Amino acid sequence: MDLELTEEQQLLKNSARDFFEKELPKETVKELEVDELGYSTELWKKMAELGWCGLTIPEQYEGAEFGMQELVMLLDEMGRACLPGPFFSTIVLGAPIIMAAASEEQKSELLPKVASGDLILALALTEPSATYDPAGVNTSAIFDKDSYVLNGTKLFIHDAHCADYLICVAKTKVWSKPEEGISLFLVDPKSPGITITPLESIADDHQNEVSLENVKVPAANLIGKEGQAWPVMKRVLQEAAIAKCAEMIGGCDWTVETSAAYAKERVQYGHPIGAYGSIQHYLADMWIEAGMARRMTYYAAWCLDQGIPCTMEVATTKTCVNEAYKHCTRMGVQILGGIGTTHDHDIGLFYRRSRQAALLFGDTEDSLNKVAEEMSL
Amino acid sequence: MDLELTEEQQLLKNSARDFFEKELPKETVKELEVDELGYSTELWKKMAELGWCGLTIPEQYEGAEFGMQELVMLLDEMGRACLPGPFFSTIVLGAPIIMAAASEEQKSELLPKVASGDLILALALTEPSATYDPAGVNTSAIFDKDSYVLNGTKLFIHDAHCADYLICVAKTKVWSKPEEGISLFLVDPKSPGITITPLESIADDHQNEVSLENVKVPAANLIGKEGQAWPVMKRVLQEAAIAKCAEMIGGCDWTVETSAAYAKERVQYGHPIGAYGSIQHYLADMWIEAGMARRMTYYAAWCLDQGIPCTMEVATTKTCVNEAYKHCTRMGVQILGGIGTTHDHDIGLFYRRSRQAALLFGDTEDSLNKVAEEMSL
Amino acid sequence: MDFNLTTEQKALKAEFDEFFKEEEKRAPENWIGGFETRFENDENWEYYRSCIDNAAKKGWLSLPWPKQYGGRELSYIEQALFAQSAEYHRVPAIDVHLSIVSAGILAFGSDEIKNEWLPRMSKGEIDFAQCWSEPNAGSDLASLTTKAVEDGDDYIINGQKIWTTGAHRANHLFIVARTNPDVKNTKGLTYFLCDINLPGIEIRRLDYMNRAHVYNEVFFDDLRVPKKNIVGDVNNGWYVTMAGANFERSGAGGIAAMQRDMEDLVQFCKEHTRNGQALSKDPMVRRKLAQITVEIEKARQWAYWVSWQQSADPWAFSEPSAAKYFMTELLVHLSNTAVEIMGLYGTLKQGSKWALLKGKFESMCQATLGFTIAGGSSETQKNIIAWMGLGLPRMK
Amino acid sequence: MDFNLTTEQKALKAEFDEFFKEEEKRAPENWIGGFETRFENDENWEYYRSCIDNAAKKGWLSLPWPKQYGGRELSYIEQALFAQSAEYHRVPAIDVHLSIVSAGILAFGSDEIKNEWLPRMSKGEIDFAQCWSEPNAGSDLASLTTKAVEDGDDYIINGQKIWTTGAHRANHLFIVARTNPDVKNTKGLTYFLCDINLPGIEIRRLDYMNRAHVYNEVFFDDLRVPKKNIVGDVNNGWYVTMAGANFERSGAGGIAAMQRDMEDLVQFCKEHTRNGQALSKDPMVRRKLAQITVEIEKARQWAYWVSWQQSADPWAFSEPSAAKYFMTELLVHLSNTAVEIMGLYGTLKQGSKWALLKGKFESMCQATLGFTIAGGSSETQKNIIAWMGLGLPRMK
Repeated sequence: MDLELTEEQQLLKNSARDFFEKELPKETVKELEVDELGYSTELWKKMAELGWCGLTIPEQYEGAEFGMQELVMLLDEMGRACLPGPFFSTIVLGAPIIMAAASEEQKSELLPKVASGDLILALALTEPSATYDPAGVNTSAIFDKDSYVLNGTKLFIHDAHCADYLICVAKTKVWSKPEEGISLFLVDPKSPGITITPLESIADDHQNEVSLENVKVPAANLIGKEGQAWPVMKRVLQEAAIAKCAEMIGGCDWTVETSAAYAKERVQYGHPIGAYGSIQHYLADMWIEAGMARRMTYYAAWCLDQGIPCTMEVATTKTCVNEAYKHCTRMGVQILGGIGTTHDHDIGLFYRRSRQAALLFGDTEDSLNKVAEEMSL
Repeated sequence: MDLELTEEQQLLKNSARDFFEKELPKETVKELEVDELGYSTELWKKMAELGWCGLTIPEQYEGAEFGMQELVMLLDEMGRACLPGPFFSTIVLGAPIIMAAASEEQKSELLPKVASGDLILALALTEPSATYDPAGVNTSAIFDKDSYVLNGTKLFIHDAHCADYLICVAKTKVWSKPEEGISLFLVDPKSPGITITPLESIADDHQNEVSLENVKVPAANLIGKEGQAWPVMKRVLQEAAIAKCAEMIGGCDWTVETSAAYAKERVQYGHPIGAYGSIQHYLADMWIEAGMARRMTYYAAWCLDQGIPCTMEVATTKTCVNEAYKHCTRMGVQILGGIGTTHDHDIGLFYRRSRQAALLFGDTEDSLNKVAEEMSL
Repeated sequence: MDFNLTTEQKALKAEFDEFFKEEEKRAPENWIGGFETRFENDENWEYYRSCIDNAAKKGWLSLPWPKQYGGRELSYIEQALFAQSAEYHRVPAIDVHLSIVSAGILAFGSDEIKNEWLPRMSKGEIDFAQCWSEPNAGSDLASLTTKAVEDGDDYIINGQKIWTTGAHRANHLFIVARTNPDVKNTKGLTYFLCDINLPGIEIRRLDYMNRAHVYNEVFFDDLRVPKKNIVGDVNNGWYVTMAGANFERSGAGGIAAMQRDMEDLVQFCKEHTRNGQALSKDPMVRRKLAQITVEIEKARQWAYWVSWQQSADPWAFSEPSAAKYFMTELLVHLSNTAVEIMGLYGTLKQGSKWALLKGKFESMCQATLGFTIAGGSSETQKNIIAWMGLGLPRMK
Repeated sequence: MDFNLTTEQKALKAEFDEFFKEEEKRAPENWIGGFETRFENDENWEYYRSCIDNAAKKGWLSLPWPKQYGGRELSYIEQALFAQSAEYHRVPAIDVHLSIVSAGILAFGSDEIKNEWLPRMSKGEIDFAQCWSEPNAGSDLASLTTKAVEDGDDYIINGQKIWTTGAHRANHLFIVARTNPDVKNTKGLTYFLCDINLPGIEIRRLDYMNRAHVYNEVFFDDLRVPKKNIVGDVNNGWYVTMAGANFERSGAGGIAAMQRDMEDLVQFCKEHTRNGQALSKDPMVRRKLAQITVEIEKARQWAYWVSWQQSADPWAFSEPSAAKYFMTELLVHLSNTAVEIMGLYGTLKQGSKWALLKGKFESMCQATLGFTIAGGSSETQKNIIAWMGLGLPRMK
């Protein structure tokens, strides 16, 4: 047993902290929130140069072949930095699908480009049904000669507006059980019949509606075997949940530190407000929640790396981290008082992201439901 | 609109407060908890002399013909005093059933005795099914010549051990919808075939198991018409819920006052603990909860008196009061610290009663479920 | 006890309801109600102004005031009924600032100031913005340092205020400033009314978390205010301020607004399906809606109690504090729960066709954060209850 | 990071599990586990004594101690594994008092005192009871006033202690008393070990809320304790006390006990029906069980982290405080939730045939109240985190 980070993990975390502190002031984050593209291509290049785009990609495709734990270290700092842009879409969602399901040819073509930062992916899974279940996928893909014709509406699609490829989840068999009829397609977002409309959310995280109207996708762009995509998606969604948790614990730590620092400085009634019992107890609770959220995330990431089946661990972790992040940011604003409610202060970035992140890849009720299922309840 | 107590109500409340402060020290309550009979017959007589046993009984049966609101005033103080004994069973549960459903002959025989304190009733409704639903009643009553034969097990029956009559709820039609086959019987607890076994609970409130084995009950002891008892029970259960709330708000107030008084006196680290923000905020929350619980109870009692249909009001009130009482007593113990966990201190009486009372006549989940039903959810 | 309204109250309530039902129909397309939204854009502000004008014509801005100043001499119960009706219909006909200033004037103002200001206020002519808090005087308001120095018939004011909601739309300010620099606490403060167009006032936009322009900072540079604009006595401004916090504080209006929001949310849950089932049939959604309904009902009963009490004793403290604390925390809870129930749709902003219920809860789950801070934070309200209601000692 | 146990740890854990599985079978019929129940009656106490003797024979009472005193020089991880196994099986083979005293002796005791006491303690011969708190010194322990005055080779002790759990069963006391009456804080305290049969000790029963005899008051009337029984230096007893609070504090054992309780509760819910449906299929029951499972898992991961940290730094404060606070509050929550899920059955006391799960949760929802107070209340733990973990200032 060794519960400390490895030297490599610690180094990665530290260098990411330094990088973002230097390269990504929160002012820039706020500007990018209302920017059409939504991220800095210059920063993206620098991140790619540091090898981060290829962090988890196998060496044979020019990546560093690290695991979930290392990815967690990086995402932790990205969460703290409120990094905008398609890192999560490309590296956490897109690349693992390619790695797990794509043909050798597709891998060789795509993965090195991802690793070098030259290819941006977006996952087009969710739809107006607003669930992560296979039954929620109503977009259809009908084979016709040498291509598939896709029809449907994809909703809440992060980074579709800037992706080189959409990985589109569609039903190829409508008569089967939902989880048996799902296929994946590599779709050029410039294909005729595709309309991408931005959706503004509380997190200013550049979601989109992707409308597919008779979109022709070459048969060669099928990823994996027809109808067999769901097991891959299931695994990627588990990784995505923990990856999202990693961003969230970064946000928790920032929030606790920032609120505590403010409570030490801000004087009212002749004392720093952090000397008052009620504020101390708020912060103690936040510190505990943030700490536990971190330990849970580390453990789940380790389970994923070990290949241990961990539906339960992922679900307990997402529950815990959702609630911790929401609570820490809400109480953080309360401690900061008026200033915490302004656009000028940075805590709003975290508060707003917490509301969104808690819904992604398993909200609390869905996650608790999974826990109950795992308990055979 | 007039949200103050009437003079009469205030007088009743004050005199009850004075009476119990003088007549029922908490030491006595604790002794009676482990007493086989469980209450003081002497005190009972005094209460009867004050007219309390007949408070809600019509004047024609020698009662004072007051309503729910006045009953609430009295129960409030009984809750504060932790009064043990069959007042609730007799006056809140038993008498209203007689008043609503019994024949003139039965009323004339029973009600004056209740009013004078000479007759004790117990309601035998609940069973091993542990619900207040008609579907939970499995005790059967089969008509045979000039009597009914009762078989079944009644569980959690308060005061059955000291009652002159049990009002026994039984199924007379087994083929009908549950709520259409329920009848009420006046049963002499000394009848052959009845076994009464005490059940000890956290509240030391003298519950019993009442086992009915081929118990013959004369047909004349049927209360109301065969199979038509459920509407009466439903109404009485609503009144019982609010009557229980009345006891509980009395307990809440005692708890808040006692905890606050202790917090003013108890010095640690050079200050009364009530000067620390965390304790102040605990107490402020308790004060709010207790206050709201009181307002809700008053309003629901008024609705009952007005004959306004108030399923929603009763359910919201029981939810609110359950949670308020549980929370106030739990935090009260926490504020009192070690001394609050001892048998010597009186708060244990309230803490233990709160756990029990929150389950009676609608626990929080059942009550919320009723609220949802009333919202057509 | 009698929870029935009087015949007169019922009639008045019916009049309110009818009126506001019509007023609601005139609301701008994106109008979602609430106190702050009126300041966010011109369309909303125009709607607000027209609602205030119409309510003023009815004489409803001054229900509890003495008749001689345009009031109707009604109790806080009627005031609460008015607020309930307006807020249920999301009609911005309640001006918090007007209530604050008028309460201060009525309690401490001279006849002269009453005669000058109250009739105009009752006609809806004056939009006040509040200049109380300062960057270093928030919860501890009495430590404020903006100075007012006597100069002939005027006072000259210098300093900075913050959280001045709506200053960019208002035509007047009310200012608390220190006139006695020798004391640093509640003594030595004075309460001024002032035209916003006087020289020496600079207003700087301070965006809310969601980028809405609601707050402002206000800077005073040799602002000259005539002495006749002082409410109450010089150095007695703290008590005017406290009286000003002492208008109808039951929260009845806010609760009615919540009831309306809940109706929308419940309707949404009945109409919207997830996994082939109406959301309202999801046991957890069902339970959350029921629980919030219970909480709203608690707040509602409490509000009646507070209004009733305040009618008898306008200086009751703990009960209104409890109402403010409970209602604002409930608003935070309601808006966050609504977002969660709505799932991925919950966080979408108004504007897209996919944003449901006009994106109201997305907006509210940010806007409500200010409610548990402004006007006495939740912590301050609990302190008041602990000190005043429970008599607990105060740590110095 | 590596969350796997080492091969040695796995083997040891297997040994613990096998042993305690057998020990559990010998439990008295009404045994429900927990720390306090052992003191309640003779049957329980005999079971406890036999379990302690058996564990002592294995050398398991002193796993982390130096070998020369009967220890195995293992880390807090192994200690946590031991506690987990014992508590999961509800076997009372953990003596909290032994841990407290031994930690103090190991940190501050002279070689003489180590040699005299530790070997006997490792053999399970000594049952200590704690004489720390006094009626006026609870959270503020350092204000205690029991006096110890030097007299030749002895100290003479006078005063009163309270909350002395198990004094009616113990054979020794450990006492913190004031040896320097001129200072009133942490300085001037001394730590004594003492045979309970010495003259001048009076033990008075102090019943718990549920009438169980667990607590005692202890009165000292010219109690004469030899100087050689002092742990650490005279007037340095506070640090010995602090060290004594510093044994394995991850809560791993308590969490294992909760896991077992949850297993029972889940099983109950699967077997017990209400309205014709298994309780475990009731959506709210299901959700509550899942939520508690999440909380237990949080506590479990945290416990490993605390054990790991304490192995490296036995003076870490905030993390163990968090563990203690979180676990004890969770115990209160678990036992109350269990009572509510069980409905009318939930409050029945052990004894009746209708009382389910041995009335365990009825008992626990009283017993757990003491857990969030004793050994540093929840409030004290949060203060420690605020001061030590977050560096917040302390109000004087």
